[in-house]
Amino acid sequence: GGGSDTTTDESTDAEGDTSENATYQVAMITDYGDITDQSFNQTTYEACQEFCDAEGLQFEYYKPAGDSTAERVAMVDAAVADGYNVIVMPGYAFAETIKETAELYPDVTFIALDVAQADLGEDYTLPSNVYCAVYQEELCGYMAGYAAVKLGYTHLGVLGGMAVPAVQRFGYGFVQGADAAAVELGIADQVVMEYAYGNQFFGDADITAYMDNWYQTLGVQVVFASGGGIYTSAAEAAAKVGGKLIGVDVDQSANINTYGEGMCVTSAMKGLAETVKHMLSEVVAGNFANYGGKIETLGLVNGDDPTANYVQLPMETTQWGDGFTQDDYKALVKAMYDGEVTVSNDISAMPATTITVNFAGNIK
Amino acid sequence: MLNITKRFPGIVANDNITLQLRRGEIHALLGENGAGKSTLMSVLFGLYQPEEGVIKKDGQVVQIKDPNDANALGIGMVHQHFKLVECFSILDNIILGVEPCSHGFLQKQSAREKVLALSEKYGLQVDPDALVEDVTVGMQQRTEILKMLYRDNEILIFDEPTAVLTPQEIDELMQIMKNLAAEGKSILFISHKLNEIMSVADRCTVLRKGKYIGTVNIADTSREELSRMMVGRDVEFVVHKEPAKPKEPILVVEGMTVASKLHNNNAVKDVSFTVRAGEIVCIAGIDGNGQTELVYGLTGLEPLVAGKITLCGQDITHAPIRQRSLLGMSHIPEDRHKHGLVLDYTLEDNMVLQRYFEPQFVSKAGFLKRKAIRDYANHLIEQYDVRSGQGPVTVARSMSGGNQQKAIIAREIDKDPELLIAVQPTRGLDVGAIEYIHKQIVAQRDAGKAVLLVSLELDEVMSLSDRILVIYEGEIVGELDPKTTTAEEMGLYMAGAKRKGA
Amino acid sequence: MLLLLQYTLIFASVLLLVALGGCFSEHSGVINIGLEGIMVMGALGGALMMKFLPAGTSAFLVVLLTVLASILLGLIYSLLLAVAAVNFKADQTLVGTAMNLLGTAAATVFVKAMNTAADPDNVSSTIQYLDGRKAFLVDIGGFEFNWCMLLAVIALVIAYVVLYKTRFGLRLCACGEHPQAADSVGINVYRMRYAGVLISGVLGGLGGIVYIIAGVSEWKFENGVAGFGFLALAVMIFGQWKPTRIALAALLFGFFRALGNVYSGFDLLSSLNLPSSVYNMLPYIISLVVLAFTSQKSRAPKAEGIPYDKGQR
Amino acid sequence: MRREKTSLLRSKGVQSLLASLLCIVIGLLIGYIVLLIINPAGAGEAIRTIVENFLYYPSAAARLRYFGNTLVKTAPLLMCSLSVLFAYKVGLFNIGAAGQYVVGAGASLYVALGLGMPWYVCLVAAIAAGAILGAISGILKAYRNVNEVISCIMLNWISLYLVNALLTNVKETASPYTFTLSSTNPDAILPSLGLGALFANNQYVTIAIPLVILVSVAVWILLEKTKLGYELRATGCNKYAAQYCGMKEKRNIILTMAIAGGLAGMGAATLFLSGFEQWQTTQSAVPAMGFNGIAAAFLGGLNPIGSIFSSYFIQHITNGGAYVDKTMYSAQISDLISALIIYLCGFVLFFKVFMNGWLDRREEKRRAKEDASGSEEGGKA
Ligand SMILES: Nc1ncnc2c1ncn2[C@@H]1O[C@H](COP(=O)(O)OP(=O)(O)OP(=O)(O)O)[C@@H](O)[C@H]1O
Ligand SMILES: Nc1ncnc2c1ncn2[C@@H]1O[C@H](COP(=O)(O)OP(=O)(O)OP(=O)(O)O)[C@@H](O)[C@H]1O
Ligand SMILES: [Mg+2]
Ligand SMILES: [Mg+2]
Repeated sequence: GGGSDTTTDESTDAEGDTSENATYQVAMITDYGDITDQSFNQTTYEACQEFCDAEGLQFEYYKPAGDSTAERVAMVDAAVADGYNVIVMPGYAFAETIKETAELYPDVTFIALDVAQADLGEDYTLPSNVYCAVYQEELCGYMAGYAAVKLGYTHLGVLGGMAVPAVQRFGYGFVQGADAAAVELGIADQVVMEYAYGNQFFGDADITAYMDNWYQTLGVQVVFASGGGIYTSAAEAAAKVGGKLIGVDVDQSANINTYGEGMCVTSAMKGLAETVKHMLSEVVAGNFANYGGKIETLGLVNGDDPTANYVQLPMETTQWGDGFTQDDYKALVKAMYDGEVTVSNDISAMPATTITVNFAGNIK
Repeated sequence: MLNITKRFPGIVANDNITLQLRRGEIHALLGENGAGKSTLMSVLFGLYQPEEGVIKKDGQVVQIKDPNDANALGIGMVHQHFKLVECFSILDNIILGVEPCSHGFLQKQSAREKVLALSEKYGLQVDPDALVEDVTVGMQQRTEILKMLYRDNEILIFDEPTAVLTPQEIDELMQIMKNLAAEGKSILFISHKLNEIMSVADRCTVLRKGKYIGTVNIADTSREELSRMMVGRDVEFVVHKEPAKPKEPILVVEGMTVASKLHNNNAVKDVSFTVRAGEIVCIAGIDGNGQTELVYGLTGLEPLVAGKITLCGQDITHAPIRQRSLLGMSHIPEDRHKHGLVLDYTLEDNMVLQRYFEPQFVSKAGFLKRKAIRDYANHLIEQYDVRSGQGPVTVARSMSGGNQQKAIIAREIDKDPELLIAVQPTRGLDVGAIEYIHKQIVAQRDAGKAVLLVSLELDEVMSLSDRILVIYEGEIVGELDPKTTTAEEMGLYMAGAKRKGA
Repeated sequence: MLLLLQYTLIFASVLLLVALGGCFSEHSGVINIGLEGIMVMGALGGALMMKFLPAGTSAFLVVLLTVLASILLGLIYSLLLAVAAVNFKADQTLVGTAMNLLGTAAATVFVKAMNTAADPDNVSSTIQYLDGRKAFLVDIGGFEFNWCMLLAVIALVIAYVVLYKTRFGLRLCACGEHPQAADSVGINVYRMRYAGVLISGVLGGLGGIVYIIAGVSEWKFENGVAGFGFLALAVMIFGQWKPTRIALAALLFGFFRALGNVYSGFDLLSSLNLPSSVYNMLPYIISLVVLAFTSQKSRAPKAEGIPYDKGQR
Repeated sequence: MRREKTSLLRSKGVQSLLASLLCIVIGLLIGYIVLLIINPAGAGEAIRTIVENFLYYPSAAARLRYFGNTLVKTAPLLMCSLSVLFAYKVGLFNIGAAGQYVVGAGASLYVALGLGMPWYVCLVAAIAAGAILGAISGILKAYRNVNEVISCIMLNWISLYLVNALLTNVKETASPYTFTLSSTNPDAILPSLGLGALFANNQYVTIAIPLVILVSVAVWILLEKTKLGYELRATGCNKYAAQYCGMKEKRNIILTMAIAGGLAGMGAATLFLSGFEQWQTTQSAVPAMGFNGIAAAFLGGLNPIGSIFSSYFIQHITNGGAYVDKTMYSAQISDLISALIIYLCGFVLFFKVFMNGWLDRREEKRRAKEDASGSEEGGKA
């Protein structure tokens, strides 16, 4: 025999002990991967954590047993069963999960990031307890690409993480921006862009080798590394030849510059953390009704103050130069806000360009 | 060695055995299979620890916990099954365990010189740089002997060293042993062959079923007495049988050539012979002269390079094994563990190994008829007196070698074959079992079957066969009649010294 | 061109070290499928050492201590295999497979727990070793020399000498070929097999740290070592269990790996426009094909994978 | 009475069961100790959560539903374990179940999404793909003497890259996931036959679950009751004996690997054709399902029926791991525990030998006692 239970602990029942005094309890669920991706999941997690700590709300995150809608739904059920009534779900893969659970739990508030109408299906109407936000990464990608060419770089690279929609929007935006700037400067025939995905959100020797090849053999001057921790490989390679990098998501200059002084040209930022905190505070303040049922594309909301937008370049740390000054940047943002400059968010194919784009697909 | 007792699960291999070895003597150890000779020697050599008893050397009690201790005491052993690393050179095998080293690095040069000197001195011809897997059994044995001499051992144990040698090689070995003894080395010599013991040993200790029977001076004893001590009764070495009445040819072999796995030469070269119904034809020869390959070729385990085989009038040169079996060929294989049995199967499953596919044992849908198999196995077990712990459900691995062999013989004979190929059917068996098997084989012949016997034992060949074909280096070098030939003459053929027509 | 050489050498170093480890284990008679897990553990040991060494430690000391730490952890982890395979006669393939799963899981759990303990907000399974890695590198005119390349060469020479020129090597191989024979001349087979497995732990652990510092300055332990342990096994078999051939095989595999990453620097290859999966598959396909042609006369140690039982004859 | 107990303990099945239970208990115990070291506060609850799995949910409907989910994922695991077990019984170590599972997934999804075939065609395609991959290892083994463990490891990686490349044809450019079956080809979803209703309308519960149990039984029957099983096992135990008695040992090796591969391939189909999961074409590691299959096979005492329970158990604790409080413990903790259990499975043989030795000693003692008392009585008489 000897099938004795190893748990000797007489702890309280898991289901009954949720603190009744707190009105809101926040749960976050990852789509796949962990909250260690140095990207989307991690930023969302850190924002939720920070907000809940500050507000004294209970916070927990759930990681599904596998990469499937069924298992994501299971985590929603578990979170609700545990008494969580605000659920933050970062990732486009949550579309089906929303469709399966939102109506089941009308009292629970869902905040889904990066889930677009297209993901949900055109004829699906979002219930009023769900809010979806999609960032217009293509806009800040565009700004970064535009800035890079204007700053005099003519051989650029895009190193994406995995080819997921957000990463693709960043990259295609960057391509369009660089193209536009090159055409403006009349140097479209001289500007070349390398483009590849690492197929992972972390760097390793293979990716570093690939980047070394870009910087050393092909002569790439600046790489837009958009995919969580994959920038580390690009930074290693750049450090050897004094190459440059463009960060993503947040102002990454501090991180990137540890590899080499002045390595980070700029970062294509999106206000992920801000939105998460903002939404949570709105929920806590009881204002969620203003947002429920909406799918918002978060991009430019202010033509005059770029820092008020969801997507932007860092004012402080961008290496402004004669080719592209802060004022040029402001003008660009204004033009984009006014619709004089348009950026396509179509990720079904590589944007058509005048400059040469060498698309290499996945590295691994 | 005083009062040695060694037990294995379920058996007392050595029961209170005392053995004294004098300096400079050749002391033979005699006993049936499983009497405990190898075990006793393994105890002396430190491979096993005895449960009771002590070992004294020069009057001192010594502890032999492993072969290193034995070696330190000057005890060396040539094992029944050689313990050589095949992909090592002969030199490496000799020095393994006592390598001459400086700072852990091998100093092969000094070792080589010593080995060459030893091989010169004792006439043990070896090529130190050849790989063991490439050399003959004889040279492997010389390597084993050199291993002992290299270690400056004073007590040398030879466990059945002659079983694998040619008569000439045996003579050489006997001479070497005498030389060694003359130098003051003491030798323990295990053999089943009484004439060898009579010719070389000074004294002989006899074991039976793990028990000590006695020690006698060779000068004061005879073969008959030794064998009586060994088995406990008078042994009849002769098989009683009527003269053969050969009828139509069953097996016709023409120009058969089989490639060798060991070397580039062919193992069997252009061999032709016929086996008729109602006769026992024996292939005699020293081990390694192509018997194995000859049988593999006949039974289909190996493809032929050239030649033609006809069984009961049908050409089976390229027939698959199953078809040969269905045509009436039965095969008692040389290696019962490798080919003859699925050791992890039960006895009953092994009993139907050659006929599990017959409608009586398998339904149309492909399901085994368990009950039919059980009944059949029980029938064979009873008829052939196969003894085992749990009857038909005994796992074959746990059965004694003799009973394993009986099971195979039951299976092959009950197939009612036209041709029975029996390869060393009595190897490793005690006399009782040998008598029984010999009777079965003769009964098959008398029932009008053809029997092809392959044996290394001269006695078996002489007493059982109706016709003897001697094989030497893959060729049939002579056809002899057991009634008119002598063992000596046959030995000459087997050693290649004589061939037909010459 | 220089890049191709550099990455060929560094990948080959990893493969060579780990494959030599496997080679020692198999020559002693124990199949080591768990090299992948051992690598992860070695990587963990080295990464921890680099993380906790105070800034300003001399480069030599960093390299030395890091290497020692990874060796130590690899060694300890390989005990799992040694105990199971030698003392308990466990199925070696099963144990190895378990060790691979266990290595990554345990390392991740450990690093996460450590990170969270240091900073409750840090939930990553990443260890950074920016300065530590620099200690391993020397720039020689654009060629990034890594001391580990030298280590690999030293390991190769030592492995060759040990296997073919020393008493230990002779005895080790005897245990993998014919343990009964080794036993009969007084060699302790169990001890030799322990030695073989532990050496594979040493070299596997070393290979682990070399792999994670080959290209980056931080490692996320969730990712294990991405099949390098298995690739090293292929290298070992490809090299027919002989150190010099293993070295050649490692160079070949390293070359393809490197080529897959830098091919776009060669006009011919980049114009071929092969998908990257082709380069990824290539080493495996080649080794499969080569195995098909060489395995008939496979020189695998005869007794490998078979537990040695003193009582059995 | 005592003798009966002893013979029960001697029975192979009971011994396997006890050994497996011992593995589980020790595995959980070590897991518990690890949890204690990381954070003593929640260790008890965490280990209970892992063991409880779906009982985590307070509502009966949810429990039922997630019991269903666990079963859905047990199906492929069971198939992989059968694949490993089948080969092992025939003397081959099919570490390639992982790769055969991958090609099974690739074939079933491609046939479903790319060619628009109904479920049964997809199922057959998966089995065929797995069987072909298995047969490649078998052919290499039979004709070229390539160790199957090595060829399987190579083929695992090759299949992963091939399937990733193949399935990029049946996905949206912007997403790494293949199309869902429900939107693209609902006919390819395995029929539920009302089984889903039993599990609180779990749409993923399909005939796959009874099907794999049937397959387990079939594998058991095939191995133990049929002529083919007799031949295959004989080949596995002793291929020379198989050759000697006229079996086609080469064919048997290939057939074994093909059947093993077909089982693993079918395992993938049972999962992917239930619509439970989509293939992610950017996967860079071979799915763990096949490796876990090794664990399940050994934990189940290498018995097809035992595998049903061990597969369920492993899937149960793997799923349970998802409910562990992630702010205290990392998600890999359940991987750790199952890896420990697999490792301990290596000691099963030792447990059995140990148990037999213990029984022997006890019996000897008893016999000695009986002898002693017997002779005493004799003395008196
Ligand atoms: N390792 C072992 N484990 C269990 N039983 C053993 C072992 N070795 C030997 N025996 C048993 O001990 C007995 C004596 O065996 P041993 O090998 O000493 O016989 P032997 O006299 O050398 O026979 P042979 O003439 O065949 O060489 C046999 O019955 C055998 O079954
Ligand atoms: N490990 C073992 N356990 C149990 N019985 C054994 C073991 N090893 C050998 N035996 C048995 O011991 C007996 C003698 O063994 P041994 O190996 O000396 O004989 P053998 O190899 O058949 O003889 P020969 O080499 O003369 O043909 C055989 O009956 C064999 O089955
Ligand atoms: Mg013997
Ligand atoms: Mg013998």
